[in-house]
Amino acid sequence: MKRSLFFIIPFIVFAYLSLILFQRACDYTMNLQAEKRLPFNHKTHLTQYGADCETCHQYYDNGRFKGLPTVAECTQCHDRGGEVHNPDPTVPTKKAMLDSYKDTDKPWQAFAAQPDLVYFSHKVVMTATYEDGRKKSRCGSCHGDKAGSTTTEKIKGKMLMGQCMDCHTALHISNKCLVCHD
Amino acid sequence: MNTLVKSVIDFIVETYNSYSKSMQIFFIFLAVNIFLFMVFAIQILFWGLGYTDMNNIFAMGVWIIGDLGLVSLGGGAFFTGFFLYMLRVDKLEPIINSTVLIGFMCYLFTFVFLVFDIGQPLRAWFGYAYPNWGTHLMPQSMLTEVVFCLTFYFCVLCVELIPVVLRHKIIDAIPAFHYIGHYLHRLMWIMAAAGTFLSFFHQGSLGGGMWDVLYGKPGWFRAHHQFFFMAIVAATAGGTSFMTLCPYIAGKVMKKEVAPMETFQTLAKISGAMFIFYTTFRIYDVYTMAAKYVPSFDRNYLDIWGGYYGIWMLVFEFAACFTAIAMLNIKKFRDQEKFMVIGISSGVAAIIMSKLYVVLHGFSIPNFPWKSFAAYNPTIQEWFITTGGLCCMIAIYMIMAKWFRLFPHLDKHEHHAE
Amino acid sequence: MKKIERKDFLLLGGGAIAGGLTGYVFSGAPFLSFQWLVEWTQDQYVPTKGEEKYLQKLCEYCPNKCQISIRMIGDRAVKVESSNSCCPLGQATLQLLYHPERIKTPLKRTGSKGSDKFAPVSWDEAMKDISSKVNKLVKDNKADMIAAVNKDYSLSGELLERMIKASGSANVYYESSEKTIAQGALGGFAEYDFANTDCIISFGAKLLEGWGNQCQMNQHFLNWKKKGVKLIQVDTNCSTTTSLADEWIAVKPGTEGILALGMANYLIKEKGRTSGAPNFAAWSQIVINQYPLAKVSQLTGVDVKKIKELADTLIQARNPIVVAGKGSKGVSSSSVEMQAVYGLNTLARTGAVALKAPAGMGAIATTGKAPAAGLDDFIKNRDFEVMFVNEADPVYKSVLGKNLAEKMEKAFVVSITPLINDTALYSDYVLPSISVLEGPDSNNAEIVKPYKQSKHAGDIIIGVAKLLEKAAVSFQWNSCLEAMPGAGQTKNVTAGFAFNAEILKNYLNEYDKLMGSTEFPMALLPVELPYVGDGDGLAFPYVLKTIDRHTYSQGKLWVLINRESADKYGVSEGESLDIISERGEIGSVKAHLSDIVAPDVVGIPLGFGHLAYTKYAEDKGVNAKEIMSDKLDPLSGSANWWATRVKIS
Amino acid sequence: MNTNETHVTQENKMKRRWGMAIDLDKCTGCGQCSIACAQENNLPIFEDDSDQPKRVAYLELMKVTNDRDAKYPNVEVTFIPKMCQQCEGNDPSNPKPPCVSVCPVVATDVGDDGVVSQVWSRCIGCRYCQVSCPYEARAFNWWKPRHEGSFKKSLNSDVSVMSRGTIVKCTFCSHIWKRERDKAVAQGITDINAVLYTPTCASSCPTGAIVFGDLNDPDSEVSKLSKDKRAFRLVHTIDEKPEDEKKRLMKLKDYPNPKVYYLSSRQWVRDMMRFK
Repeated sequence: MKRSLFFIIPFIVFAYLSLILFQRACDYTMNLQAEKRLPFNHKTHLTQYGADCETCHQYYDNGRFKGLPTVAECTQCHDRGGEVHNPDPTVPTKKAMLDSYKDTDKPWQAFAAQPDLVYFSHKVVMTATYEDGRKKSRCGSCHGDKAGSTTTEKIKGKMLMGQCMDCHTALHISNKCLVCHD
Repeated sequence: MNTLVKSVIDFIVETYNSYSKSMQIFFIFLAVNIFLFMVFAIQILFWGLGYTDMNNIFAMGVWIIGDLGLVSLGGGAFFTGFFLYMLRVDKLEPIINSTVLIGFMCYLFTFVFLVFDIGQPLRAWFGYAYPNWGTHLMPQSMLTEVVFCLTFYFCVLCVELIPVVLRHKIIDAIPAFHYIGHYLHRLMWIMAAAGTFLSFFHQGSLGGGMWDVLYGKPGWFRAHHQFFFMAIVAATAGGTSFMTLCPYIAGKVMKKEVAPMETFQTLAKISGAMFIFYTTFRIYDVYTMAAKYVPSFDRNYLDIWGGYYGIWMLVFEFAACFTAIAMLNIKKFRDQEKFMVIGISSGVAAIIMSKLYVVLHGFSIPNFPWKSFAAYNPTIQEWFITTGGLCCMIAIYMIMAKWFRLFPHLDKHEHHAE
Repeated sequence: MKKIERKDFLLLGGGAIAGGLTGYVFSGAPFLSFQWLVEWTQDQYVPTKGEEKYLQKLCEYCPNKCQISIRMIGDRAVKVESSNSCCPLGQATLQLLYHPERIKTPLKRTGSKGSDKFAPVSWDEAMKDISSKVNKLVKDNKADMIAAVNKDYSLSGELLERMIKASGSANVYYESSEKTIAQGALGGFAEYDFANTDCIISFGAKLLEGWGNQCQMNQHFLNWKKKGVKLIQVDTNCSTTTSLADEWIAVKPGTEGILALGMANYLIKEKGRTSGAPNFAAWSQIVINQYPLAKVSQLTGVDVKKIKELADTLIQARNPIVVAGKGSKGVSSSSVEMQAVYGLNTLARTGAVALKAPAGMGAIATTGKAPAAGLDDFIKNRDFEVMFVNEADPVYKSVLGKNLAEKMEKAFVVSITPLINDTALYSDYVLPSISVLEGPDSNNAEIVKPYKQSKHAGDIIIGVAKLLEKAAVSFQWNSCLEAMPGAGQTKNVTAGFAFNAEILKNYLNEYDKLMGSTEFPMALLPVELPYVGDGDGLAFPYVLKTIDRHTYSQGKLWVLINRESADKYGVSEGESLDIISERGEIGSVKAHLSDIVAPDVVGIPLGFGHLAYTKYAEDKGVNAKEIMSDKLDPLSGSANWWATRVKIS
Repeated sequence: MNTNETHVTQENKMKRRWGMAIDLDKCTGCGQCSIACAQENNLPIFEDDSDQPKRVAYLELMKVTNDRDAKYPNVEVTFIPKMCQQCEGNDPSNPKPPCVSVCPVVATDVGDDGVVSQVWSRCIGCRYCQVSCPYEARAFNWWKPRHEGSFKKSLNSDVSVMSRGTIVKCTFCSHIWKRERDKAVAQGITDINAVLYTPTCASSCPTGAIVFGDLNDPDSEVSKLSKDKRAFRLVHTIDEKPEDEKKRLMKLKDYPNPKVYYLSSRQWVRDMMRFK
């Protein structure tokens, strides 16, 4: 009894310590803490201000995805000249931090961001429909519940090819390399 | 701390001085090789394969030859184990340890060379993570099967090696280890069985599978089944020769009888018998190549010999084979030591030559009629990584022979001496 | 007691280690580290993304004016697709546009001539300095000491010509091409109506390997195949053109002209053909006397029957074309040959060939003394104090490049080029010009901003001209775009073509003398790779990817030698050779034995062995022009380097 | 199965089988294809890429002459542009290129449109596929790929820049197909088989010698050309054998059965293809 404690106690203590330590290390390497974070609230924009995903995340004419909005696009609504406070919640107000903010110090690291060697087409995936016209995939299927999120914090971890392939398999979509890789 | 280092150095110097001049030179040779091995290893691993003479036509080189040779020679381990533990040929007992050790090192350095040979060593584990299983879990890529079999058999060899290590005087003193070693030894036949099973397959794949899927290449393509078994027989024949040769040389170097003569002769006999099979297979193989497979490419078997690597390779290989057969099967010869040695060494030579032939000749064949035969001469990096690897093996073997119970027969003698 | 403690310590340690490992595993760190490893092994550069656009632009590099569409990613041009996708520049243009060794600013020489020691200067400074030099010469009535070398008849070329002429010098030269030679020999360059012909006899002009305007030639080639136009190639070595031609008539090296004269002989004597051109009588006399068919066939190696047959096909054809000007990008032929071949056109009374001359941009009265006959003549026999080089590389491309370099060391040289080339090494000022993609075109479509400070060569010249006291008046334009409409015009030749009996008289003797020399038994014939051409392509690394292993491989230039000759001279495959002519020797080229070259011929690739022209072209092989014959042609004034005799050792 | 679905929704709906036909009688060996290919596929740039055995190029312009047998002046030269031949093996319905089955890590496989892919990011660089390729179509990155300085600006962002120690090869510019597909979908065309494209070598050929298209579509130019009597395939000796002989050989072993056809009216070229 006494002897077994000699083993169990350090086991538990060290297990806990190293768990914390390594998780911190992982978080750090995945750079969850961006140097400059915009206090952007997806939820309010979608629920109260009547925006939807395409409002900020748009496509080019040739169907390529523009990706994250630029400051210029933000300031289209949040007018640099506008007043800071407005009683009417639907009117976008001037955001002071946008003045000091450059596109280059974009803090986001999307969970589903694909490396360069993947030719991923948002357009194609978002257009795919069932017979009855229901969309096969929504933003949520890869990006998690962004709609409900109140920050720009990214989902922990990285999206893996496995996730794409599971979806493809489930929907009877080809899983050949050339479908996504060049 | 200092004292420790000092004592170690003293120990090394002492042992070094305790040897004859020729041996000392040999040690220096080993050291130099191993050192250069490390230097060039860094260069290749960090700056890539551009420093080798391999190129887009001659895509594989001396390292692959080394791999094929080591694997098929190391294959002797499973066969000897098979004879000892399955068929209970107890005459082989005295050299089984050395056999296991050699097998272990052959496989170990196969992996080492492979790591150098692939362009992205850090992705080597992809082979396990994303194996190319075809339908019905039959590996579509023979490499996949080879990789897995190699790995498993390597593990088996590790286990088989443990008792040898545990039999070291100091370790053996600890009762726990003693018992472990003892019981492992008792269970060794299971290992042998597993080893035989695995080795059987990967030998076949490495020999047969590697080349049969290359249906675009006249130099290589044969039907799988035929080359499959030939590769296995090659391993058994050449491997056993090799397993006889190494301890024999060790004995000569140590000037002791590491194993009774009849042990060598028994194994040599097995090897000789296998060489009869092998040569038959090989003749049939060459015949089918010339008569069936090469013509199916609209090419002539003799035409695809050329460049540096002429048909002499084939001639040499068969000469070696027949020498081995004659020396190892005719009792009169086998009983005379020097003829037996000629026999086993030519056996080893035959196997190595067949691997040389398969790689060098295979790559030299032009794929287009308007292109000429390709040639390949390894750069200094390739040479020293190869020789350095082999030197490491020799060094390990020597250390084991000196400080571990590699040859139980020896201390039997010591007991007699007392 | 001790024993127990030791055990406990073991347990403690074991527990700690086991616990640590468990925590490590459950933290997901091992998995993440593998993932990180995967990404880390993909140590790749990621190109910057951006919006994809296809921009249309008019390529005004050549008179063809192709419509090119350029694929842009953000502000980067990543691909060029031209409407007829056959421009010799074509795909390689991007490599020039984004070449890491592009000249950023105007450069002023700091080191000695021949070294590439330059210091950046401002445009104004450079312009002032240059113009002051010119003005000074004009003041001292030494305007003749001003000279200019153009690449070819382009907008900037004509502007430069105008500037020099306006400053009172006539020394404007163009790098030797099929046009310049024709101008000297025929008094205007021949315009062939390839579109409406039914039979083409080409005397050594490799029509499908970059000869003339490659754009048009490729298109014509397709039409010929469709319409079944007969293409007969008279040539010495086997090349793509000879293979694609309907018939290849193999002649001994350098006897194309003689064959033409033989045909003329046959047509005049037996078919009673005559030509309206002046001096025909005298010319035809010599042809009849000196070029009997038997002799011609013995000289050329073409049997009499064949010659007759050839001549018959020529006159039976409805609208035949006989093409002169041996070579593909680098062209060289003697005037006799040009005249003989053109004479065949007149004898065949074809309507498909006309002589044209560049109209220039309005006539400019030149007070200066008459210019030399051609560039090589000028280099050899004239002096200059100021020279403008516009996109050209005479030091490399002229067989007299070395002499030119020597003269340049004493003179003041301005070189306009996007990349430092051999000529720039001997220039005092190097002014950066642009590629066809940069800057606006006449539709004012600007695809790419000009690189750093570089400008269109035309604008540079206008800029200089505006600072010249004498020439400024004739430059009202502010940019080359305004000048463009006036450029590229050709006019019919008033004088017309005239036979020249004088040069024909002792042509045969000279030929015999040339062949007679036992010291140099072999002929040195250039072989060109379409993309490398006569050297322009070599600066672009992707062009290097197209070079095959018997042209340039692993640091060695390969020459082609016929098998029989190889036995004769004891050469074996891959052997290292030196090639020696009376002008000198080029060393260590490798021999490739092949029957695609004629016996007693050394086929050597052009376009290699640059002194400069970026690190991709530098020190690659040898420059064959160094040892090629510098015998000047009286009319065209350019060296007839095709007729070079060599020996190998 | 209704038609208003993008390709990604269905694997068995891909009807295309891309192939190529190269008319050697039209090829002047100008090299546009090779350079366009290098430009489009971000091939690495080295100081000397002239015929190095370690050269990284997808499209090799092979200069072939008949001077082995013929004597001057009966010689001819022809250029043979050679890229990955996209082999199929004996049974096109179940493609088995020589390279795919040997890869230990599934870095290469056959797409639904019959194009053989090669994903360098999965490749471990064992070069076994290079060994198995009878057309020398695969290139290995012996050195770290370089794009010096401003050359980086001309990199095509649709193609990922390769990394050292991996195999790369021509994939018929499959990224252009994806690009076209995106355009189509953006215009509301969701039938995958409506997406047509041209690899850059074909679109850059000045004489139109390279024709690209769908071999399954009997009306496409390429499938017509593939049945032309001048048509042959690179060193594909089995093509000109009698049927029963063919059957016997195909039982004996697989044949590459490539999807790139060459057309030439020269007999010696065809003979050479049979190692005559």
